[in-house]
Amino acid sequence: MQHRFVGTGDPVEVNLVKEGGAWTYEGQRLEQYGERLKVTLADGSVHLAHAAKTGDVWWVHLNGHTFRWERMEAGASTKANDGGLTAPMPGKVLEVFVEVGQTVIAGEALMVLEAMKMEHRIVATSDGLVTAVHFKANDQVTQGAPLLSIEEIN
Amino acid sequence: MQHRFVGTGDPVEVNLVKEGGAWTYEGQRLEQYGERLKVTLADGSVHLAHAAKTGDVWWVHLNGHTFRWERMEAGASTKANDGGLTAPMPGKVLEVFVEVGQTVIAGEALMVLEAMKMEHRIVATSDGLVTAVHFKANDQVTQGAPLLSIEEIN
Amino acid sequence: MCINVLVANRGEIACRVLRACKEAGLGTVAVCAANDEGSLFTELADRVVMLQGDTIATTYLDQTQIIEAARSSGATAIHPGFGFLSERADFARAVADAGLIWIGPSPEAIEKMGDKMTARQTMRAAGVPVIPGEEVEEIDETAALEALRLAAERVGYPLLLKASSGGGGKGMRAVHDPADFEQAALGARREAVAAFGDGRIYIERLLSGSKHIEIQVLADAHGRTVHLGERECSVQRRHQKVFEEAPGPTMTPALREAMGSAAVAAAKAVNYVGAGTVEFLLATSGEFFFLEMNTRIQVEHPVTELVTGVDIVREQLRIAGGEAMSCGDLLIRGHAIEVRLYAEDAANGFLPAVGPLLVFRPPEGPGIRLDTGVREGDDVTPNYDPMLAKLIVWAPSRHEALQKMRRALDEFVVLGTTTNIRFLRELCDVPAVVSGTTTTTTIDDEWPNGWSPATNEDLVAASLLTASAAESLGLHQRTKAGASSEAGEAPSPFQTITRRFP
Amino acid sequence: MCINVLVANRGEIACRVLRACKEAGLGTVAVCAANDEGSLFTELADRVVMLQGDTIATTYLDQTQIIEAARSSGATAIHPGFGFLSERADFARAVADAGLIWIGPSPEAIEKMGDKMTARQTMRAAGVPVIPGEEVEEIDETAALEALRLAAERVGYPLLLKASSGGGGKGMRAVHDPADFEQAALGARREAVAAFGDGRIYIERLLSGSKHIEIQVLADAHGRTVHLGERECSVQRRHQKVFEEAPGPTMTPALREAMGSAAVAAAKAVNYVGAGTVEFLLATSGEFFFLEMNTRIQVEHPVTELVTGVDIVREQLRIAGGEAMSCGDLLIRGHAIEVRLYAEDAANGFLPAVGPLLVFRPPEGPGIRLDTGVREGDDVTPNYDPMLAKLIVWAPSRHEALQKMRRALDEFVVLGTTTNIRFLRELCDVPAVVSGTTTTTTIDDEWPNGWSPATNEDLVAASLLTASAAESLGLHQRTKAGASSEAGEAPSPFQTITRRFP
Repeated sequence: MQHRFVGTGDPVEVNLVKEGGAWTYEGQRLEQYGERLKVTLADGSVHLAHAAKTGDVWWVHLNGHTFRWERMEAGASTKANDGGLTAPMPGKVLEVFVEVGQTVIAGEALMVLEAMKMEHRIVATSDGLVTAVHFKANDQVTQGAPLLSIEEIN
Repeated sequence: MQHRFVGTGDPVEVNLVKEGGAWTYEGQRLEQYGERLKVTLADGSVHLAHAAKTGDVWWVHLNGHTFRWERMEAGASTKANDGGLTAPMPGKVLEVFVEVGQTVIAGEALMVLEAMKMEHRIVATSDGLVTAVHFKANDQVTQGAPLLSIEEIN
Repeated sequence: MCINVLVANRGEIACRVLRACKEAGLGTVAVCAANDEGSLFTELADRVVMLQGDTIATTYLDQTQIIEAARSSGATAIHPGFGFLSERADFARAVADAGLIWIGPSPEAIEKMGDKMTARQTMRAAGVPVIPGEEVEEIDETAALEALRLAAERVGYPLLLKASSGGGGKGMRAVHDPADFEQAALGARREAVAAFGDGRIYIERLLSGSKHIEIQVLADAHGRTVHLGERECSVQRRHQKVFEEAPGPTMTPALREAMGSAAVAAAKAVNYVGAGTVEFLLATSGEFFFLEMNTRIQVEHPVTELVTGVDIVREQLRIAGGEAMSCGDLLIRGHAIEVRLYAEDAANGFLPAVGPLLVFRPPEGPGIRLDTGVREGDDVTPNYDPMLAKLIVWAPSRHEALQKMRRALDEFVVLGTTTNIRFLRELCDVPAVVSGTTTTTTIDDEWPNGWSPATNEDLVAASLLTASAAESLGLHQRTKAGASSEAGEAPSPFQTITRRFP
Repeated sequence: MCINVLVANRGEIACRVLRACKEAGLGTVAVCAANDEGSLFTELADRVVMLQGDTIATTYLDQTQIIEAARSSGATAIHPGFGFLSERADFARAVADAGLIWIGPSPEAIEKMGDKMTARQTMRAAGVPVIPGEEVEEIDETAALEALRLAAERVGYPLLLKASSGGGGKGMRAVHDPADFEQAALGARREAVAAFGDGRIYIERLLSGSKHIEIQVLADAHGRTVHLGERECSVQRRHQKVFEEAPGPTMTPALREAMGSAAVAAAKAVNYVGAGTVEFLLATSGEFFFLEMNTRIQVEHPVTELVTGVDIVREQLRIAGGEAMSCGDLLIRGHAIEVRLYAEDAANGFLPAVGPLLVFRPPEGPGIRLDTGVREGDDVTPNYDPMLAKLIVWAPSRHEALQKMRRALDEFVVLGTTTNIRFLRELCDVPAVVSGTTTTTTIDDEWPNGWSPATNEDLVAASLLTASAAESLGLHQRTKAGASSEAGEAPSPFQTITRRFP
């Protein structure tokens, strides 16, 4: 069975192999007993896994680590975020420091959002050229909304 | 709406009255909010109720007390246990002290069961005549199995 | 110390030990019978070895299989918990012979204390007072009965019959009237043979109105033996403790010192190493008498941990690893109470109950500790002891600890299986409990005709209202999700057929 | 004392106070905004009064409505918890004027300590050392900026800008370079105006390498003022504490005595009654300086409770009822650590996160305390502070407490919302944390470019395997049952539109 997930990086294709009562993938092994999931890592250690799904996202807890994997339906875009900066939280735009056409350097503050009692600075992740600014001060933004576009400069 | 339940005593008929968003019964009041149940007692005190069902039995927790109510479908017998003594637990019969035709007095030991590492004595609940003995030593009994019948003597 | 610990137990004590090992950085192995698969304790171990067998005798009591499990899994030490093999000297010896570390006292110490008749003799020799009574070594049933009958006359009524290999109320009978003697002795012998394979019985004078006071001791291999003060466990039903506390509410520093010294002397008399408990009866006269020594961790150890600040299980691991124990001078602070939550019908002679834990929601908040081996969705089966959990509270004073226990019990929600929660809650209001003047007969004195819950009509009506409304609202769909797939089915009685319970 | 207590708060501190009241036998009233309906704290109160209003200002900050709620529900006392109205002198005064008991210090004491600039002056007068710096009383923005700039030059860089009405990191900015001064000052003022309606800012020299040490004090109306030793809360991110412990790992008895005496002097200087905390900066020089006094119960009070055995909230109730406090001489035993679990993305600048708590399974076992206001199935919304829970452990030694915390964090399962659990877990392995040499810049020193989780390829692959297998097995059906009906929907941003966050 095949699934495609995306976490913080590029999408990953997972080809599940079923061996007897167990599933395997890249040397890791999973068995279901009762309603629980038991994972045997390549190093031989055994761990209980917790998994829960909300929307398209699977949350997995394994050996003290928590993972968030968004499941991609076949055919969905595999293109990574190309320089667009998105709102990490729903909130309000307090200030915009840049405008279209301006060049910015990595680490430069682009915008300030207010959410959950705190101010959050949106910062350029690389040197680049501002190609779009989608909000102005006092605008409300939803989580994940594209805020600005930056074209990378090498 | 009408429901019939039986606990440890005689069956009870409950006639639910719906008033606005609340249900009432004998001066008690229940409201649902979200997935929770809030009960206002006749004395005005408010409590969160927990309820869960397994088989025909509703379990209810209210203000530190737990109740077990078996729901009776309409038409089921309302006759209380008429002298039959049933196994309180699955287990094994160790000894039988009485036989059919024998008279017994309230409190007299009739049978010894073994279950969960302990011996349990089955005792006559009233003076009476033994009319049936359904098991002998070393028999296995299931929970609720009728063990003996006693005809009450007044 | 770098050992891998196999825990030869199940349920809450296995959880307790496995967590302590994990915190200490030690590798862990659980052993597990087929009907325990998926239990909480198996999830806390690094590795799980399944035990082959259908009975307790062929699983948790199978010495060969458990030692082999240790060998195959790379374990280098065995912690026996309580019950099962914890007080089996032959097992302790077999563990050592297999080159493994036994987390407990020497086989010799277990033997001397495990046979209650030998223990009484050892204690007499060490100058520790024992309860007036007689031991009967006779094996043959007819001869034993006759010897017991004669001894009973010398000891006098009321008296207690106790199995020499006994514990936990098994093989024990109180006899108030000589006419009941024979039936009681036969029952005690039968239970003792079934449970321990040893029908030997001894007789103690029944000292009514006494308190059960026990002293926790710790001894390391470097020659240090200390006591951690007392626990009072007078409140018992069916000779099993249900309410335990530390410190004892009527204890004085002088009496603690005297009982503590006697306990340390008892431990030293058998060259004790590890954690153990010396149980005493404190008579109304103020005298105290040795009852027995439990050569293992005890169910009620948490109350001592909470008032002394000593992690007893962690000290067991240290001591077994050859280290000196880490605890300093005895320092008792505040008050701790433990109650034992059983799946049982307290209103019906405390009969064990079974069923699914549809809802299992323990109380929360500061000063509350819960030691359990179950969680919501598990099933209570007749396979093992029906203890669900130990609820332990600590507060600066006894008064506040009782208040906290009341609040905690009121908030504890268990649905799907009958429990003794309400009984425990009412126990907290019994005058003798409130005043701390509890004795071993407190429960019988308070409820001579058995306990039944005090309730009121409004609450009963409201519970019917709740059940009716929940039915009308279709709420069983929701709550069912929390239960396991077997929920609602009665357990098969055939599961118990081949078992002899230890 | 027979009072009915209204708790003018929400979330975990409301739960903490309501349980303490219930244990003390006091009646309780909760107040609740519409978006908190069904929250855990509302279930712990005898009565719940719904607050009318769409914003925090018109609900938990609405003094008139809360006092009216007390009156209508028969409450006779108000406990403010922390945050919200807890340090509002005008509210304390209004409560007293309404004939209700205020569970906290006098309005005068709150005023003198609440305005940080006044507090600095009061402390100077009482002989308690304060951090070198300057207060600027100017209100007008332009004039204030100029005055601040001049003061900054006198104080010297690096420096801290702090809101005089501030707390919890709000309205605070560290400035290392004069070039950044103006933007920082404007930001601090803006945040301070938004949060407190008061833009006044003062300047403190930034003493890098310092420890944040605070002393818990208790004072009753019978003239007794004591301290309960220190907490070290140096480990902070965004100027908010995330890791707190007692006792301080580098504390000496002499320094404790000196700081404790200074804290008691500070409390006495404002005729303090109730529970409060005097915060100090302990510089690398060994000197300590007054930072501020929190005139309320603090988030991190549990670590002090665990090592001293004093129930601080219970003492607050006693003191407010006019009784003498019950705690005896200071006796510190063992070590306690608290970590704050936030719904936040520690790998992304600690940005707050939202989402459903599909799974919320706290760790269990002895020595673990969890103070929380949420449970599985709840939603984390952007309406309030994103702190989910406080996980607190106690053990006989600091080393063992850290071991226990590691185990506890490894066992803590939260799915559905991003949390800082893994960050906290890695924090337990940071050399400065292990050695106890933490300072207020430990997190920045350890992760100068921000934190991201250390993991390995096998674990990542195994998590993908788990997600894939769970998808193939259709397990989302099962786990979904634990979540509330709103699970999976993003919260509406419009919920926040009309809010000003305090």
